[in-house]
Amino acid sequence: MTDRTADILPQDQSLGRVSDQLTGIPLHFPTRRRWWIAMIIASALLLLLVISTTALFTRGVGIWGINIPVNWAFAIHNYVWWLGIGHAGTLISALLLLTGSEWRNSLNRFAETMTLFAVICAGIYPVLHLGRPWYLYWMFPYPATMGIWPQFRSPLEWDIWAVLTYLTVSLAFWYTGLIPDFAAARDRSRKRGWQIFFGITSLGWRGSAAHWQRWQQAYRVTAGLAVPLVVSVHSEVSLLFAAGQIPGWHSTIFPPYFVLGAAFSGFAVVAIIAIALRSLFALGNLVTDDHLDVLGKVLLACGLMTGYGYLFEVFDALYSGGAHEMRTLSDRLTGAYAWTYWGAIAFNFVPLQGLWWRSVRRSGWMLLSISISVAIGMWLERYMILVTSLYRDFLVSSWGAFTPTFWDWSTYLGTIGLFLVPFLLAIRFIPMISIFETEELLHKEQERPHG
Amino acid sequence: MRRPATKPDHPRGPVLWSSLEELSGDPAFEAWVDAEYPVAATFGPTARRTFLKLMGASFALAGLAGCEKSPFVAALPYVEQPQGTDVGIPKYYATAVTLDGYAQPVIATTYSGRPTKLDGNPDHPATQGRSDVFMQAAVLELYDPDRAQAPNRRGEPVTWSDVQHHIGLLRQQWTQSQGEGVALLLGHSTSPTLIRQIEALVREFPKAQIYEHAAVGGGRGLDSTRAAYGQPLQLRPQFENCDVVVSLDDDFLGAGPHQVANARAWSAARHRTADQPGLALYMAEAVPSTTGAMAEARVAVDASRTWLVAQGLANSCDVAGAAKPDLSAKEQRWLDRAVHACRSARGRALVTCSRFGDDATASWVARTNEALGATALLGAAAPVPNVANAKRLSDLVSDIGRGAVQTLIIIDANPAYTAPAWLAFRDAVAKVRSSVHVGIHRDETGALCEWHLPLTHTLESWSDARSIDGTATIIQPTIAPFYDVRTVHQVMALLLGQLDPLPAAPVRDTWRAALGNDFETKWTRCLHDGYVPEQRAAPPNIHAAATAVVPPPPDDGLDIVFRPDPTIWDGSFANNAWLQELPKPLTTLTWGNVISIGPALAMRKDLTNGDHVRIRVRDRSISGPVWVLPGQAPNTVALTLGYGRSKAGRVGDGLGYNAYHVQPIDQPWQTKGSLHKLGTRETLAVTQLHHRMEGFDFVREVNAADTDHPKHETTQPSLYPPKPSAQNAWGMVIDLDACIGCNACVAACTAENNVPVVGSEQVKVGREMQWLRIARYYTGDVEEPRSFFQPVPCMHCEQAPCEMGCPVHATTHSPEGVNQMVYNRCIGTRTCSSYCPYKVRRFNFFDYRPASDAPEHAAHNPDVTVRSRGVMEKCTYCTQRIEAAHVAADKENRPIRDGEVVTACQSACPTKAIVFGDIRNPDSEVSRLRGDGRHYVLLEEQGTRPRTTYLARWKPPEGQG
Amino acid sequence: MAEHPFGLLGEFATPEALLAAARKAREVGYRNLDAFTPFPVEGLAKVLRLPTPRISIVGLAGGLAGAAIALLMQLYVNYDYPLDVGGRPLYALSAFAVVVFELTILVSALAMIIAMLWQNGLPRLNHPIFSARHIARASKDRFFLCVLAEDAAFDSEKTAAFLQSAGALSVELVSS
Amino acid sequence: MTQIFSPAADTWLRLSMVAGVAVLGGGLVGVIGFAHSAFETSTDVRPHQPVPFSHKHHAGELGIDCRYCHTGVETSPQAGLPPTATCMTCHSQIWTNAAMLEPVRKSLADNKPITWTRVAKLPDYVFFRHDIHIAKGVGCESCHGRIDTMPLTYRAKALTMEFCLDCHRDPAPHLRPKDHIADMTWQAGRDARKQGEAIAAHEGIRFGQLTHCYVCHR
Repeated sequence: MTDRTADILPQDQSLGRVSDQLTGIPLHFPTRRRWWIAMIIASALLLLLVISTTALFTRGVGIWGINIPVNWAFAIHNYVWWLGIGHAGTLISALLLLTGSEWRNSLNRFAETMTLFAVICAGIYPVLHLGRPWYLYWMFPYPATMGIWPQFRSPLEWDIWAVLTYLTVSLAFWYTGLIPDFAAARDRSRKRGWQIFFGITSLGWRGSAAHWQRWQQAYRVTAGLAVPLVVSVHSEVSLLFAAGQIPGWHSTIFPPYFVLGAAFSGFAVVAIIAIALRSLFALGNLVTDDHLDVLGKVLLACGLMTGYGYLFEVFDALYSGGAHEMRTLSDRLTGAYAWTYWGAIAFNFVPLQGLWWRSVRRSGWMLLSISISVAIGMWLERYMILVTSLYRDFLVSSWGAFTPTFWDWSTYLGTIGLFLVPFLLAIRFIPMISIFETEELLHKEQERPHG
Repeated sequence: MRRPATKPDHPRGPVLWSSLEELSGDPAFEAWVDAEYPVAATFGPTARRTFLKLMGASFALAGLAGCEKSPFVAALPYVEQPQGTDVGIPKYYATAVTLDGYAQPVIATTYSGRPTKLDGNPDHPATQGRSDVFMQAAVLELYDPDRAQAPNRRGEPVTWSDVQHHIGLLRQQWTQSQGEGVALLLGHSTSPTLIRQIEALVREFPKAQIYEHAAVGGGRGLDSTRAAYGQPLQLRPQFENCDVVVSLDDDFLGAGPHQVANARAWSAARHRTADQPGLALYMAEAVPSTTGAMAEARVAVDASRTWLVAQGLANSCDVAGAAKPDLSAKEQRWLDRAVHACRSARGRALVTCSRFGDDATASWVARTNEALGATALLGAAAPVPNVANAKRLSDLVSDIGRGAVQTLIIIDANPAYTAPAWLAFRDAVAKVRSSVHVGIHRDETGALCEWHLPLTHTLESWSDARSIDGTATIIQPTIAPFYDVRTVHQVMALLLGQLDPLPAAPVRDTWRAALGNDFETKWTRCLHDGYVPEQRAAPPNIHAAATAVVPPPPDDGLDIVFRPDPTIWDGSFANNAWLQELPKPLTTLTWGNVISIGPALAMRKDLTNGDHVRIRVRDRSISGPVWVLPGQAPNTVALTLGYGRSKAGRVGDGLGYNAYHVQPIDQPWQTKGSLHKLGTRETLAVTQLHHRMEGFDFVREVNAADTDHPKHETTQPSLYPPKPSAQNAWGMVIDLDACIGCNACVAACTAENNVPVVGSEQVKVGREMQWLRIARYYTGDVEEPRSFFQPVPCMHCEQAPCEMGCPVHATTHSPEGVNQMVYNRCIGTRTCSSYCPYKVRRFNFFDYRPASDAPEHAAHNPDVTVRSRGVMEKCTYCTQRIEAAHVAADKENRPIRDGEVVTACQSACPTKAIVFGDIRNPDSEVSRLRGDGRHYVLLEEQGTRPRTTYLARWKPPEGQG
Repeated sequence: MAEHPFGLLGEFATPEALLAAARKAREVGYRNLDAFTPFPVEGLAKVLRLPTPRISIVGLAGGLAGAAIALLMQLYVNYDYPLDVGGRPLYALSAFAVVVFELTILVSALAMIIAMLWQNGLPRLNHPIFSARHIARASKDRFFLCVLAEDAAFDSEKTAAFLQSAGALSVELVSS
Repeated sequence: MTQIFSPAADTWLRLSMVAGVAVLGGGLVGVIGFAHSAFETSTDVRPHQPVPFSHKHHAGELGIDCRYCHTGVETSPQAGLPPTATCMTCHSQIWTNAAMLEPVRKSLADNKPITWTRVAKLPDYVFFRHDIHIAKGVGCESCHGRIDTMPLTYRAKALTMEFCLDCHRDPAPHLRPKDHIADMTWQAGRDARKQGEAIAAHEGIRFGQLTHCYVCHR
């Protein structure tokens, strides 16, 4: 990829202009009107979440469509979906930082931001889906008067630790990356309020050589840790299913299958946001068609690997030959919820094939629509994995069905609000593209010809 | 806690009554009750007093208040502690509840004078400790808040003294008119005391008329025997002495007063081993039944053709005058097998027919049995003593029409609902000057009549009744009356001019005469045992009438048959939520009734489950949802009685359709009619959506060959180190060859473990709560399927996937191998249920507890936590009984004896299909069965090592099935 | 002229200019140097002879600590109240590995970032350098070399002259 | 450019950071401590009683055996509160018109119970049985404390699950000979464990089987 970086940023721009342009977004916010419209919609969704949650806590999880046998549905499958989306950020910034893929520099900041809020959306679901959420704290080890402790063999217990770790580390990583840019914003700002805000958030960063040296080491090693973390988190989520004996869950392919799926949906959403931001803030000079091109390729690669997961799942069932595995497979392909399976395939892999063409990859609208379709496809996939496995497991006498209720949907839409509101605030108040890294890259590129 | 199995020897009766008296006299817990039970305040003075009686001082309302700071609550001791009441220790009383007027002997478990659980009375000859769903659910009816709570006139509450006054006036008129114009309409009753009182009444007022109307049972049940033998007879087939039984549409294992006795006898005879065949059952039926499900060979025959098969049977058994009817190949093949079996088992082969069947069938069967020399096996006896020569409801209506009735007194019957619509009974009542309804509910009839006099529930009553085998059974109260009500005998006494006798008096009078000298001792004995030993009258010698009855040529149309509902019977249990939510054996339907049709008819009319159809019989019609029942005859439509009630109460109103509306007077059980598809449909509240076994071997079938070598203990290889077991290792074995899917175990479990009722909407979305489900499967052709029942409680896996999933240690394993579920630790992640391969866990999606002021709380077992919202629950092997046994044993420093711990489902099972015990004790019954050749493990390949295992069903011998 | 100067600040247009100036400064004998740049400039640390930081060591320590905490915690709770869970082993290391892994990373990462801030003396909102006139551009497009006052060879005039000669766009005396 | 912050700002920022950490950590410790506190376990209150009944006087000074009033304790899950009649067995003879006994006489007169306040109360989902504990050599004092020294009864031991487990895990040191069950002053002595083990062996206590959930929860 490094060879392409030669022309990933147009060179006819000075460091100063870049800095002013990027710090300008929070300091002299350009598109207030569109921002407010978005904000109002987002807040409405967030309000819907508040209402749904109130209803949930007052009446109980019965307001959802869940039952025995399908006692996990929307809550868990949206949890997995959001967490999946929350994977791209850290992957982009950490993995690509280590591999020195410089095209990341224009994307990593909002990718990480997106990660944070996606993980928060994911994180609330395990709480909401509890029958008695007010006893959540029983999942943490503390010296209780009951003398009883959490049960560390449970994948659910693992998840709590995994998600919290992931959230904390992502937050720390994101903030570390932000410090120098806060400093930049501080130095550009003229209003007292901005100065104080950025002055504190930048912790008094002065860009001294020694600072940079320590900062770089910390940042890189943290990135090194973040990568296995990303992989581990979604592997654990997959164990939440694979650890059970339910046909359609009890499979060794699950961890990689889930991680790839996660990256797939994550990159899709990164692409969506990248395209949206660049058109919103006229950042064409920084988020270039080349960026889209690379994103398209990554998306295609992840998609194909996820597709392999699908194939292997089928193979797994056929190879095991277990009567129940086969039964579940046929239920997935032809059963009452076959639409989720074929829907997932259609949305995930059919439009995806367009990405084989450079022109498609480089056209914002094309990539946007493909990415949206992928996000939907992955949502359907999680639905499929949850419901088609549970609604018909071993004993025929316990077969059931699942129909989402209004509250299932409202809670889901609500979490989209929970994602958008803080994200919109972030793009309003925080430099959404890493200033110093862009400058660093730009400088490198300007040097390269004569150096 | 002592179970009925180990009843104390000291006479129980007297202790009981005295203690209750004292409890009742004791206002100790008024204040406490006010705090706990605001509803008490709403009762009338008497009702309130009796409500207080109901509540024990120690009555703990277990719940999941949470583990927060435990508050300082009021504690109310007695003022004077009644003798022999040790707070918190249950007492057991032998009494009975009734079904169709027949006694169902029970042992009632009471806590502080509060009955919470009924089990069969092991000493009683008729049932020998087994029970059925009605027996198990009766206790809830006691606490039904919709019961009539005080007498009332035209909807206005009145006092019993008003009633006495009114009856006084009536009696004055009667004495002049010798009872002219007095009509007494009774439900079916076998109570010697009631009969005595009625005879007394007739003696006093000779012109008074006595009528009987029972919707399902009663005298009408004997009509067919009149045709077949020229005299009304009570037939009690002695299945225990049979090798072959050919049943023509006779669902003798199905719900009803006869079920327990028949199931016991059948299972005794059925018991098959590798070398002894056991009873073989051949069933020809129009509507699939539990009996048909247990048959060796079964054939679907339309109701109107049953008599032809009977004739064919007679013909093959060389009955004089039995022409060979033309039968279908299918019917013929079945017939040949049946006949062959009968021939080879002469003297021990019996043919039975349904009491709902037509006379032709009955008479052919009677003569066939004579030819087979099986008459003795019929166990024919004079009808259980009954109100002598009572007239029919139709007579009553016509008498009213003639203006011959001024005063109508209806006791314990609900004709306004159960009378066939053509009788126009409601209009008739309107013509009567003064009408009185005496019953436990102010039901359709009660609302129709001028007066309503509320009755005590059986568990509050002094009374008596005869069990199905004629044994006189004493009914003694387990609790002082709950509301301002009287026993039926007290009401009769009023009519006889005795003012307010003690509740016990009429019954004692009856038996003082019968028991003769040394009454008190004998009486105490009877109360303790629960029945009166009498010598039986010699069986009448009977001869089948030689004249073959030929039914009128059938007019065209579909056969419409009427059947009582398997869980709410004729509708009298409609307001019992436990029974409403109990899945019907073959459809697993709850909270309603369906119009069941065969697959062929469904195909013809393009119908699927839930489609609405209209059934037209003559000039009347009803509509309801259909259910396609595999194995139902192609031209037969089955309607179930008991639904479509309007005044049953909050639970039972407005459910299902009312089949009485199209039940003809002349053809009450089987008629002709038509079916039209309506185009609308509804989702039915069924607990099992899919019934075909899909080629899996959940229910296994074996034949002698498979079972030669006794199976070794099943152990799948495991990565985990073996865990040391405690002294006891609990396990359960369920014999699928004995299970008749009667649901008694489910009902018993509900009663024992405070299992909540969730209502039809929740059942529809798949949230029923019963800890134990009876999985019902069929295999093969939908026209002629083989049906199977499989009770599925928690398997208590030794390597339980569920436990591994719980993040908070809410479900763990006890050293005795019980999979423990701790409600108060559960935070409701539902991981356990997701991981459970058997899906036997149940979740409180909402707060399913009765309202805090609901009297139903009194039915709760104080030894079991009442679960709140958001927690998982499941079968615990009745751990409260295990722990009680431990305490009992530990106190005496001895190990627990085999059979000392009896789970609720086990004790209820009429066929002893469920055996529970210690699998570490090689001599225990359960260990023996685990060694049996038929023993197998459900989903063994999952390696969960369940403690609950099964005995496979026997394959029908070659050439059959 | 400030009483107690913090140092002299030379402003350069490009990283290369800064590097050149820094090298010169070393050659003429300045030791206490610092630089302020909008982004990390390759080789600057080497030129200024900054000690290699110890962040990664802290990270390692944190990781080990995290792992130890997690493992001991899980072993202890099962020792304190041993309950039979689905016949699984009491000390199921394979199952405990997950949480061990998570805590390793969590503690390690947090340790490093805290260490980074600590060693950089952050947060520090008020610093002499902020009073320099052009320093704001150090976060934009200018590269500053600072000769600290405590340097033995520091002399406001000479040093200023030196920086000028090194090609500084501007030279400023920063007072502390 | 000019300084945005005064030197003091740094001090404040760092102080507030330290404070934040302290508050978080302290809060956690505080909450957990509170759950164990005497307030939360209600071991610090002497609830008001209609009659100021003194166990100190009756059980201590007069030496009336616990079982004289709490009759159910050996046979039933519940020890049972004495009916008014029991009080009157003595108080019909002595202190017949003591003012403080008025509620008792009234209770007997109009057959209304005395509304005591329950002191030892377990949650509804805990199924404790007195009889088996007495039978196996757990003395009254082990859970109720030195009742014989309480002028007004209070909850001597925090009846938490921890408290129960402590003994269920290792009963031996808490057991006592049958004839000292109700003895408040009995001391195990130095060889408590040896003695206890002897009793446990004799009573056939099922060691290791007393800590699984269904022993107390159903």
